[in-house]
Amino acid sequence: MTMKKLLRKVLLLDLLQGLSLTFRYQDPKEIYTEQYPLQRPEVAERYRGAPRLNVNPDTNETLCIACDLCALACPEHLIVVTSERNEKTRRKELTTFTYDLSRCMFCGLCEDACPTDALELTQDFELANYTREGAIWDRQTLEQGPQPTVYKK
Amino acid sequence: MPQWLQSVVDYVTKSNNTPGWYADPVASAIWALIYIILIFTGVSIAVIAMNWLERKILAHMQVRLGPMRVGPHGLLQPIADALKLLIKEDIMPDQADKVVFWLAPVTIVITAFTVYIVIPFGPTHAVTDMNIGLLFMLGVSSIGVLGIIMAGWASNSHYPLMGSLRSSAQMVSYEIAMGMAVVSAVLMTSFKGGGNFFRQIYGTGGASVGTLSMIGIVRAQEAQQTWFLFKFFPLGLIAFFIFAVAMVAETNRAPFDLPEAESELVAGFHTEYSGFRWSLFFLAEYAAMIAVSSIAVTLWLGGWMRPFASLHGPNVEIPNYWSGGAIDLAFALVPALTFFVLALFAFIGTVRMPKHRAFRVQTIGLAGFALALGFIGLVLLEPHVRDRVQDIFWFSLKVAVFMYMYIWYRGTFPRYRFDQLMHLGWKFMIPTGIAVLILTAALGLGS
Amino acid sequence: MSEILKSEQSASSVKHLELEATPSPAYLDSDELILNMGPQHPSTHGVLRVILKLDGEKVMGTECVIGYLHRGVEKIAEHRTYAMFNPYVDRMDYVAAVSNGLGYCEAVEKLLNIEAPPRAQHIRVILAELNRLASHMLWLGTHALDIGAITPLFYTFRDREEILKIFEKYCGARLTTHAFRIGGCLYETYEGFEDECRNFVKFVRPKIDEYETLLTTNRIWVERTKGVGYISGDDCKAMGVTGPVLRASGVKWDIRKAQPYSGYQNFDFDIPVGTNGDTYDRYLVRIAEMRQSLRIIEQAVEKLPEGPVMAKVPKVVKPAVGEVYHGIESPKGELGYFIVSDGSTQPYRIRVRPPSFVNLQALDMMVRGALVADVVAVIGTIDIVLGEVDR
Amino acid sequence: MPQNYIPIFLFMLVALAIPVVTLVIAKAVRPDNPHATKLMPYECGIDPVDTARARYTVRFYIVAILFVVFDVETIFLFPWAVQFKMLGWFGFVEMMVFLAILVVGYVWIWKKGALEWV
Repeated sequence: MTMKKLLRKVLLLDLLQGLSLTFRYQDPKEIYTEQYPLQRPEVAERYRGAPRLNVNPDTNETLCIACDLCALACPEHLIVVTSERNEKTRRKELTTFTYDLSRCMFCGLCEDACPTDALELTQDFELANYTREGAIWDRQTLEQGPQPTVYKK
Repeated sequence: MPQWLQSVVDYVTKSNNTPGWYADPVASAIWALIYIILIFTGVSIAVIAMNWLERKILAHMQVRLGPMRVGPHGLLQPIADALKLLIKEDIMPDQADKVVFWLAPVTIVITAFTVYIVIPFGPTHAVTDMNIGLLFMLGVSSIGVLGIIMAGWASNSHYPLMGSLRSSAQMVSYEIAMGMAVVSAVLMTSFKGGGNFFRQIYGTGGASVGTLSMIGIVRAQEAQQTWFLFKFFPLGLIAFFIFAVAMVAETNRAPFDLPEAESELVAGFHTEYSGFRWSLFFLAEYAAMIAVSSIAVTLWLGGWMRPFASLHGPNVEIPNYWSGGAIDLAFALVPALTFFVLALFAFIGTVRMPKHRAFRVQTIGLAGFALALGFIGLVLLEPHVRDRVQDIFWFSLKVAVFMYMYIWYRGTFPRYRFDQLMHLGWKFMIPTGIAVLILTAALGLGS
Repeated sequence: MSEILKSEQSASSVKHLELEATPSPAYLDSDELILNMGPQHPSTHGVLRVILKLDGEKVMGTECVIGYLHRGVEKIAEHRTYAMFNPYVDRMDYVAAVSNGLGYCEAVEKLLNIEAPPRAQHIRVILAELNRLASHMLWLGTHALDIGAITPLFYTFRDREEILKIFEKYCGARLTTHAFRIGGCLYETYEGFEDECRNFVKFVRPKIDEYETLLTTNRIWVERTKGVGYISGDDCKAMGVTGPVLRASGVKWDIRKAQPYSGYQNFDFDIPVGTNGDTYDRYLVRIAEMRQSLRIIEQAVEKLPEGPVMAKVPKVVKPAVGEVYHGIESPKGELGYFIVSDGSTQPYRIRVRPPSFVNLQALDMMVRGALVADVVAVIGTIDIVLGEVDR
Repeated sequence: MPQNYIPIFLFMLVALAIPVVTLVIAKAVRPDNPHATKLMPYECGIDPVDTARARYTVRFYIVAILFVVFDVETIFLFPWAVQFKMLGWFGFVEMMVFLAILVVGYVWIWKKGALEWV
């Protein structure tokens, strides 16, 4: 046992083992890097990214019923919903919806709270902005959803 | 025709194996100047290439890609970085000693380059052949410590000071071990087979003597028909091992990169340096790496000699092209083939580039690079060029292996602690060095 | 105890550094150097500031200055409902967010006197163990980087990525997962979850061997870590040090075994224990723990029961007046939540017992008399996350 | 061969010119916006407590002294190594005596603890 250890030490086997490992990893097949804008990562279905305010695709009407539950659920109080009572239908109608992404921690509590699935955290993850104001999304931006530049291979 | 011009013409046309051009001072100066220019451009290109290769190889070892954006496969990244450093603001700390702070990188660059004076890239490819070349090399390379001390002291800041003190202690400690190994090599030059040759060149008379001339050391290996690495096996190997370890420590590279251990000392002695002043340290570090590797190649790996230099093989006659041993012919084709293989790799890379107009310039660039490599390979097939340049090729190849080892170590090993490094230097390397020296001398007496 | 631990320890004869630095003889006297290590330092793992008193390279004393990342998490809790505070705990130990969430949810469940259904408990165990692996992998990579080996970092991050992918698929986030809710899990497992976990276990076993190839027997690694940062088991107990640091000092204490929670009593696993209490043993203990975690994951995936993933929890979480302490074994040690309820929807007070913060106390004891390079190694080996230290 | 030394001066001139010229070029093209905090010594973002010009641990000086001793000894070895064959047994024995004295000194400093660091 001690002889084996001595031999290992003299023949630098411990070092050679490590060296051979790093040598083998030079194979280009092992490369793990993704070349991001060209190679886009596949984001999971449940990914919580940029928020979107869903609209009914047929009528283009918002699904939001202005119940304010998302604003109540938000730990950071970053959602502001204002509504107006429509006298004809006697229902509350959404007027503005502000979502401050700069404070959002993407916990998904608003999404869980929404009774109509109007507010949704989508798979878009490119949220960079040149200004702080740009991170505050209004109703229109939220309904459009984020529009990241798409690079092609 | 004046004598110096004649010697120049002789030098170009004949691949004579004696450094005859020393005879004339003017010719000597002219050739020295040409080699100076060649060395500076060559070393600069080598440093740039090393920079790129280090990032790429290290990246591949670490399952990454490395630079990919500037130029095809990041080929132009070092140049982009150099430009960036050139236009970067240079900050000299308030409390720094201005003159010393300015002088430190200059000193380091000068010492790192001056070593190249004595390095023989081929039997005639050297700036000069000094009879005390090895001593000169040791002397100059120890001045590098001074630059580091200056940098650390002038910064007037804690981390650089600690880095420079560590660095100097480390470098001087390993210099002793290095010196022991070098003395063993010098001893070997005077052994069997070495004598006759030096009588021819230097006319030292009857007894066989050793030499400190770098060209002479390779000549001795030629004459003894062995690389000193294999001399008195395993004595030569152990001496080489000591030198190889000391060499890594001398250049402050992993696993002995304590002076600039970024996890402890942030950046060591060049913490306060920025901009182009910093890049001079970088340049010096890589130049020094290449320099000590060249010395290792000269001392232990037979310098410009190709592998199996003593074997020539059966005679072959090819009209107008080449005649001589078959093995010689085979090895003479290696330089060209190497470049063809490199060109092939570059070409495959070109084919595999993404087909997108954003990549058009890069693709064309890579194709051009492949063509250039192929062209160099073609030129190397030409017998006259080949005969004049293949020494340099073999030398560079051996140095390249060392460069790869540097990167490889960096990618694999953890870093020594300072006291362990000193222990290794003082308590293992120096005694082993002395023992090897004594054994070599004892064995040499018999030979 | 794993094989590797046994073989390595029996042969080791570690000369421990003296704990109290002896002052140098007068003729070796030099000025005491005060060196700031951090907050902007590559290897203080965030914004820790360590003031070092040095004699040459020798450390005469240290002082940790913390608070550069203080966000007042405990105070925030007093103004959030129980459910709303849940995502915040992920941001304390952000490399082990799942464990933080697990501890918090279980503490609140204890306060509410409910228990998560078995399926939820199993999912929690799987994710928590995956998270332990992720945390240890990150620790290993950065620790090796501190000691100068740059390559393991990339291997561990590559393999950690597979864990994060599972997290992302399960709950939609990679790091600050917010995976669990009070009363169970919000999400049912996705299709192929079990297979992915099994494949992951198969994938990562040889990878752990690879890390060991690079480090365990490497002479430089052994020299750098053996006998460095020694702390005895008794000192650990006195300091309240928990987790792998405690276990490496020979104290067999793991809350998963000692006070089982979330159904850990149903799984068969060992507690790796070291003997020397030095950096090398802590490294071996964590490596062995990674292997044990894989065992637990395998068992949990095989035994994953059917059923609901959410217990009956009132829509508005409003615990009765009272207080509760619940500690779990996070990758770094005992992570405890002490919650005081005044009967309203918001906690009256939450106090977190973070393992990193408590373990960091032992830094001074571990590095006295050592060298600067050891400070870095020891900070790495304690495995602190500044988000948790400062909260 | 004095003419072999001419290239050294040429070489060192070029070696001096390279850093100096590049530094001058860099000075011409780079921006220069000094600021008091920029010009402070780096100490991880904290104002340095004391000067870096303090007395430093003596161990480094010990290494320096030992280096001088051993390096001079190496220098003695060089001419001996070159003339090794000519000196023969006489030279070998002479050098062994020299080395023996050195080794005795080496063992002494080892035992004395001058090579210890902590």
